[in-house]
Amino acid sequence: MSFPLLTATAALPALGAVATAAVPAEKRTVAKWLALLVSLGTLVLAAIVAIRFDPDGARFQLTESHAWIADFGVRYELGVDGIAVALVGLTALLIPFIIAAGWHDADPLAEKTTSRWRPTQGFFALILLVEAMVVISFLATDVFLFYIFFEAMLIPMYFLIGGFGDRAHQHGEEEAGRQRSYAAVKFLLYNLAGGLIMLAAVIGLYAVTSDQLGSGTFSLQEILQARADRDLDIATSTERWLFLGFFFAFAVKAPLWPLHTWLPNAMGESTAPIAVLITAVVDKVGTFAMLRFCLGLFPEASQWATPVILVLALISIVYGALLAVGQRDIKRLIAFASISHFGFIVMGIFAMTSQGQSGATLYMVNHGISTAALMLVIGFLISRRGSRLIADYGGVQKVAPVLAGTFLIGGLATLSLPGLAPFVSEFLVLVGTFARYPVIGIIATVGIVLAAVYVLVLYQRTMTGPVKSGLEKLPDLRVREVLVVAPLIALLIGLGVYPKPLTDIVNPAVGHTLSDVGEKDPKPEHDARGGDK
Amino acid sequence: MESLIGLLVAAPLLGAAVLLCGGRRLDRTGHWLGTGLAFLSFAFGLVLFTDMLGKDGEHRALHSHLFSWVPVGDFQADVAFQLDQLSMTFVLLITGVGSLIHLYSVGYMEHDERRRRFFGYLNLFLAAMLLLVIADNYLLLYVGWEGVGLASYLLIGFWQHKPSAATAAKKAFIVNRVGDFGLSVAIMLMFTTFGTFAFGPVLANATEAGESKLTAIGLMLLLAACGKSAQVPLQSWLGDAMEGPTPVSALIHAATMVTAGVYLIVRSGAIFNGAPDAQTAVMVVGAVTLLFGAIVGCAKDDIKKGLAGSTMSQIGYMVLAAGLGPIGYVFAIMHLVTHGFFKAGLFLGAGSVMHGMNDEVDMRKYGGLRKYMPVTFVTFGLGYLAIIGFPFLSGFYSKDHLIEAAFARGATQGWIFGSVALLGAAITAFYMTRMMLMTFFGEKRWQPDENGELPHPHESPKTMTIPMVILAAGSVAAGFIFNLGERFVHWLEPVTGYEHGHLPEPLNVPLITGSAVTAMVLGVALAWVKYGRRPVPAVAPRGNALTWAARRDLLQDDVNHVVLVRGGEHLTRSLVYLDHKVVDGVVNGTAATVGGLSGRMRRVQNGFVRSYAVSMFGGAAVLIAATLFMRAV
Amino acid sequence: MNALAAYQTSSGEAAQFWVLAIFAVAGALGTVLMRRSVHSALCLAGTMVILAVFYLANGAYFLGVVQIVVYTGAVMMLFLFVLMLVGITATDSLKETIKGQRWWAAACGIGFGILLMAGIGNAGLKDFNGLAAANKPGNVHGLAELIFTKYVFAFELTGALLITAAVAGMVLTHKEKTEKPLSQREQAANRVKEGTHVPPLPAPGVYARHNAVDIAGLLPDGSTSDLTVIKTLRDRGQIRDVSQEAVNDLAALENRTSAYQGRTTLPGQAQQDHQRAAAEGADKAETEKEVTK
Amino acid sequence: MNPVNYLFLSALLFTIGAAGVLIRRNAIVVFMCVELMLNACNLAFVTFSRMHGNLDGQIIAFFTMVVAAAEVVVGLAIIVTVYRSRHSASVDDASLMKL
Repeated sequence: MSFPLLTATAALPALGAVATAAVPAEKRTVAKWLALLVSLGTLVLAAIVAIRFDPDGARFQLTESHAWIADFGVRYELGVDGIAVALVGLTALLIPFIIAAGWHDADPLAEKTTSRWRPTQGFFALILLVEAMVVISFLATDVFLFYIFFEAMLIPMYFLIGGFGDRAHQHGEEEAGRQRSYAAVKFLLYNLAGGLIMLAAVIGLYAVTSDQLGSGTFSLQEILQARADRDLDIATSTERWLFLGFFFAFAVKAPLWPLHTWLPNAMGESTAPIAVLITAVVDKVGTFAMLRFCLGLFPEASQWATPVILVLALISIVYGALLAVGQRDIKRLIAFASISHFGFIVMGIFAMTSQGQSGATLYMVNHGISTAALMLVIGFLISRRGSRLIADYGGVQKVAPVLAGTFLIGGLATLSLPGLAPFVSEFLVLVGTFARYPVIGIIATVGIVLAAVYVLVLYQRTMTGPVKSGLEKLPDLRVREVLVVAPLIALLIGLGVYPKPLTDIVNPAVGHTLSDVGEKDPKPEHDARGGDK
Repeated sequence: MESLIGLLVAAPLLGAAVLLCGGRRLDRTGHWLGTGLAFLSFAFGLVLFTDMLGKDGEHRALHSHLFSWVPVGDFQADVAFQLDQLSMTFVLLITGVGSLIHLYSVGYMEHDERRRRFFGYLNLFLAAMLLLVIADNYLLLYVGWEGVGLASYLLIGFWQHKPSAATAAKKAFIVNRVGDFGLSVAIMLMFTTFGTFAFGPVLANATEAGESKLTAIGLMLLLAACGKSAQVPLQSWLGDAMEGPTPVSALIHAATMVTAGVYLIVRSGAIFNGAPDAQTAVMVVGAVTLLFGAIVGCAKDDIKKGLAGSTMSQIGYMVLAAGLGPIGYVFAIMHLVTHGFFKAGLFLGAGSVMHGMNDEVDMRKYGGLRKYMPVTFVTFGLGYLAIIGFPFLSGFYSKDHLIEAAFARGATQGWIFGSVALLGAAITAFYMTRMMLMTFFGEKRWQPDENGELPHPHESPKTMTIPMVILAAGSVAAGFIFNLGERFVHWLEPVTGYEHGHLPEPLNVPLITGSAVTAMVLGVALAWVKYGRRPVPAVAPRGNALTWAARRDLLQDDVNHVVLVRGGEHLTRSLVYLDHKVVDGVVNGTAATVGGLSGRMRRVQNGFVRSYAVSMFGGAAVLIAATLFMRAV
Repeated sequence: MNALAAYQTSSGEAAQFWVLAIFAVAGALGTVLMRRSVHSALCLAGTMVILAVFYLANGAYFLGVVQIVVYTGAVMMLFLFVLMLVGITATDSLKETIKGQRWWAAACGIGFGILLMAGIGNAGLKDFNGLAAANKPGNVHGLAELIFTKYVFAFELTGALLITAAVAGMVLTHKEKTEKPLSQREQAANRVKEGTHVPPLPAPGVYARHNAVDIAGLLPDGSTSDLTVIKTLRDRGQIRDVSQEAVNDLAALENRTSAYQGRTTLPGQAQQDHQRAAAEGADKAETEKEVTK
Repeated sequence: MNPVNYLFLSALLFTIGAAGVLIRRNAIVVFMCVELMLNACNLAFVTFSRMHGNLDGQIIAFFTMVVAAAEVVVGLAIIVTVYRSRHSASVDDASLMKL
């Protein structure tokens, strides 16, 4: 038994969370540095996972398997495929930035030396806890294990959304608190509802496997094997119901239209780093799970549901973009833009082509980075002015050019400018969809025009024009803030120009997923590559 | 040699990176760095060009594969370059004119505190534009395509503190995005049809795909070209784009970027050759824009907007030629190059005039400037002669060939497009003469600026006049040189095909040339009658309905505003409302219903033990009933 | 009694049953419906005695005796004791406070009763063995044999239960004082230690302005002292504050006096003086309150 | 007479006791009604004992009595304690769990 690398990757932030929470009340700075170091350590571990992962090797690597609840066939099974490696990497990468960006977000308003209340410690501990849970959700190959952490994630997220909001709010502190708790409860209820339906499906899956295999199991690998050996043949209607149960939970998390309304509230009311945590990290579990569990466990039902899901994804794309155009609140605008982007991801997954699914996986990573860059800059902006309303800004470019520049690059990444990472993934998704569903592909392409509209309108209203009163003394980005944003921008450019390392890891995994579903890429009508390649 | 291709792009890209990230330290020297790198790139271009000349016509194309960009399954996008004669032409035009305009900007932007950033953006533009023309596949071309869009966005909105500039920049980008939509779909179509989107295999096998597929691809490419080259119906951004600094208008919105659409169509010639319907669409778009731009150009009093209308119209010529098929490709490119010279020269002249006139752009407030700015007057005048097709200047050759090619199409189409081209030539002569007369002739109509100072027109500094002189020389001589022994035609033949010599029916070339010259003379005469003989009123007269409409860009902006902007606003607003009330409302409604029901149910829980006991007792009764019932059944 | 092992009981028993059953039911109804709990208890006792007779009639001699001795004798006495404690005269108001409770209770009761009886009627209890064989060595003997053999563990457990119940009864009802009550001296010492109101409370009516109990008296400095009002009113916050009225009245009176005497004090000034005094008084009163707390 | 009539009587008494629990508010009376229900059960057990011809039913009744006695001790002690603190023996007054 070799060193349990995957367990370590998930356990380190969890232990870090405990340690951070235990730091005494007055040693806030220690807690911050501790959290940052732990997140960096996790990043190192994730990097080791990525290095030790062999793209051309077995489907699941670095596996660990132990019996857990033997009576119900629940096992503690971890393993990574290329998709999981990419997403664990994304999570481990973003958390240090989130922590650094939220450095002062949880400082107590007034110094109280005697207070036993430790918001700062709690804030960073909760972030690390979320990281641990997200990582283990990506690593789990046991459905039940996955389910537990998929749901448990809600608890720290609930506190992060409800407990730590923006300092300033246009309607005053009391109203801010009310809005915040509304957003947190809404987040919790939506995701809980999805999760409970999934629980029913998880139990149903157990019933089916125990019925057909003799002993029930939740192990993804076992189920895939049994399916390949034709030992397991779920009845069509049962499979569809189970699929819907799983998909519903993931669609809430993703979020897919019309289950999206929690996201704008949650992102709007939480601080920018937490908004990034929601949309760039936690929500990715939903789309990841669609790719791993929905397609892997229920291939036939996935095919059956594809048309409806594609239409929903398409609605998300266009609807999210249109609503983003109509927003007056910067953070809500980004939230709706994210809904549009999640539409792209879901569309790529269910296009059932290698381009679509590789694109969707890249999209998850790239959307994480680009949203983080944009949202964190917006957070810095909001923390300076104390307002989230677009109308309160104007001419920032003149007083804070670096801020405006990074904002613009983040925005351009959001609108998928070629040369930046999101373009690669978005185009792959579009091509992948178009190859099989031309009409849907074309309509989805309209999304790129709408993306330009909402990003540039936002930029124009906030950054250009005459300087709005109250902004004359707006300070430009500080060193800490530049240090947060610059690597993200470098990554955006790097992955936009040379995404090959990532695609090399992801492609074989997508190949496995596609063969699970039994789909092959459509062939071009007149293959023109013959002599050329 | 192949490695030099990459350096072509790398030099200005490095400049952009250094200038934009370098910070204030580079404020004093940055502009020279940017200019130097532009010239360096031009030097690379020249080296490659001489190397290319040393080879046989068919083997001149260079290929350079840098690395695999996005490999996913069958989707193999590479970062690879292809430098053939067509690309080479563009490289020289871009780096040559680009370098001159860099030089010009050193003087023009001297007093702008953000000059360093301006040069960064200019370098970024050069890099993107070069990438566009040397890419060897459509996806990489797309990167350059959007890259120039970005640079254009940044440069139009360079004076972002002016809301009009910011709005114009945004508008340009969004309208271009509509065009990009077309390019995206075209690439996707190519991928599904051919399994690749590299120029080589796609264009070589274009004939294998059916006509309908090719038509679809062609129309999508046309949409892309319309966006980038400001062709009807996506032309509305170009006039507003004049909010940018004048060197930007000269480089991006006259000489290079806006001609990218023409490049795209000519590059994809093989596709259009197989899709006659798409070709017709291209010609229609070109012809309509040709007239549209010319009419708008006649009505504008803003010198830059007038030139913008002219640009639109001239690119209309090129698109029209590109739509004619292999016959027209060479002439489209030739007109593109000569247009690059004279239009850039004209813009630089306009910039020089504005520089001397306290940034006044209204031609009605100019007048009699020829004495005060002799160099500008001469260079502008030469550019003017070139554009109206004055015999033996560059515009004469390129436009004349273009009109011939249009007539050579034969049949009704040939006559229609030929006549449109001739009509366009007359209108061009009219509005350019009007511009010339209003600016340099007549009496002074100068107005004090907002500080109450009358302008003191003066000649611009050397950094500005030298590029103007060089460009003027180009506008005079380029056409003649290109036409010498059909040199330009033979140069491009390997790329565009050899069919230009074989006109389908014998044409009376002298007659056409004669008509073109006559049209030009008529236009000049009419303008002289209207603006030369009588003094120009300092306030624009009302004019007739057509003038009114032309001043408003033939109402296209108004239509856009009503249909797209207003409609979009209403749509988004109602969607926001719907999202809140309906989508969210359903969920909140469910929650409210459950809450309400719970409120009712809660009353049952009244806290009295006896009340609970009743329910227990009732439950027991029900259990007995159930047991009895089950036994009975 | 040996003849009881028949399908039909003897007619004597039948007569006994029908007569006593009516009384038993009446007693039960009385238990439920009597307003006074003592009457209820007596009715219940009656019913229990009748049940004892039924036990005897059914061959459960031991239980019959136990029913009378333990239940009717001990348990019902316990009830009566508690009734004495709680108040024997207490009558229940028969007015129902919970809406619909009676109707629901009646509906459920009637439904339950009918269903239960229907169940019994349906059960087809044809097998009727009688206790002749089981009671052969004597009823007590038979019971003892079962209790000390088959049910010995249950029996031991009930023993434990009874002991526990006895202990519980004592613990619940016994209220032990664990500390010696404080003497007056100690209470005074505590007051001094805690710094609360050290001197005795002001006598009622110190400088009284009014003879109503809810109006605080005036202290020598003109402010009011809430401590002069009894604690109950203070706790309820029912102190009437008429200080300002009184002060104003006083000011007006003084003004009139001055005017009558032809003194030169300006009316406004006098009023101001008084107001200042009143304000200072109020401050002092507040500090005093805090001290009291 | 059929001894089943004892069972009917038992059911009737049980129902009356239950109804009393439901409608009376004095805790002591409620308790007495509970005792009535227990006694009704005992009657049923004794009758069953006779029907089956063995003494097990009587044993159960016996145990019921013991448990009832224990219950009475504890229950009355609780009533007394509650009465001490609230000066009321009404079950409706002990409604602190009500919202």
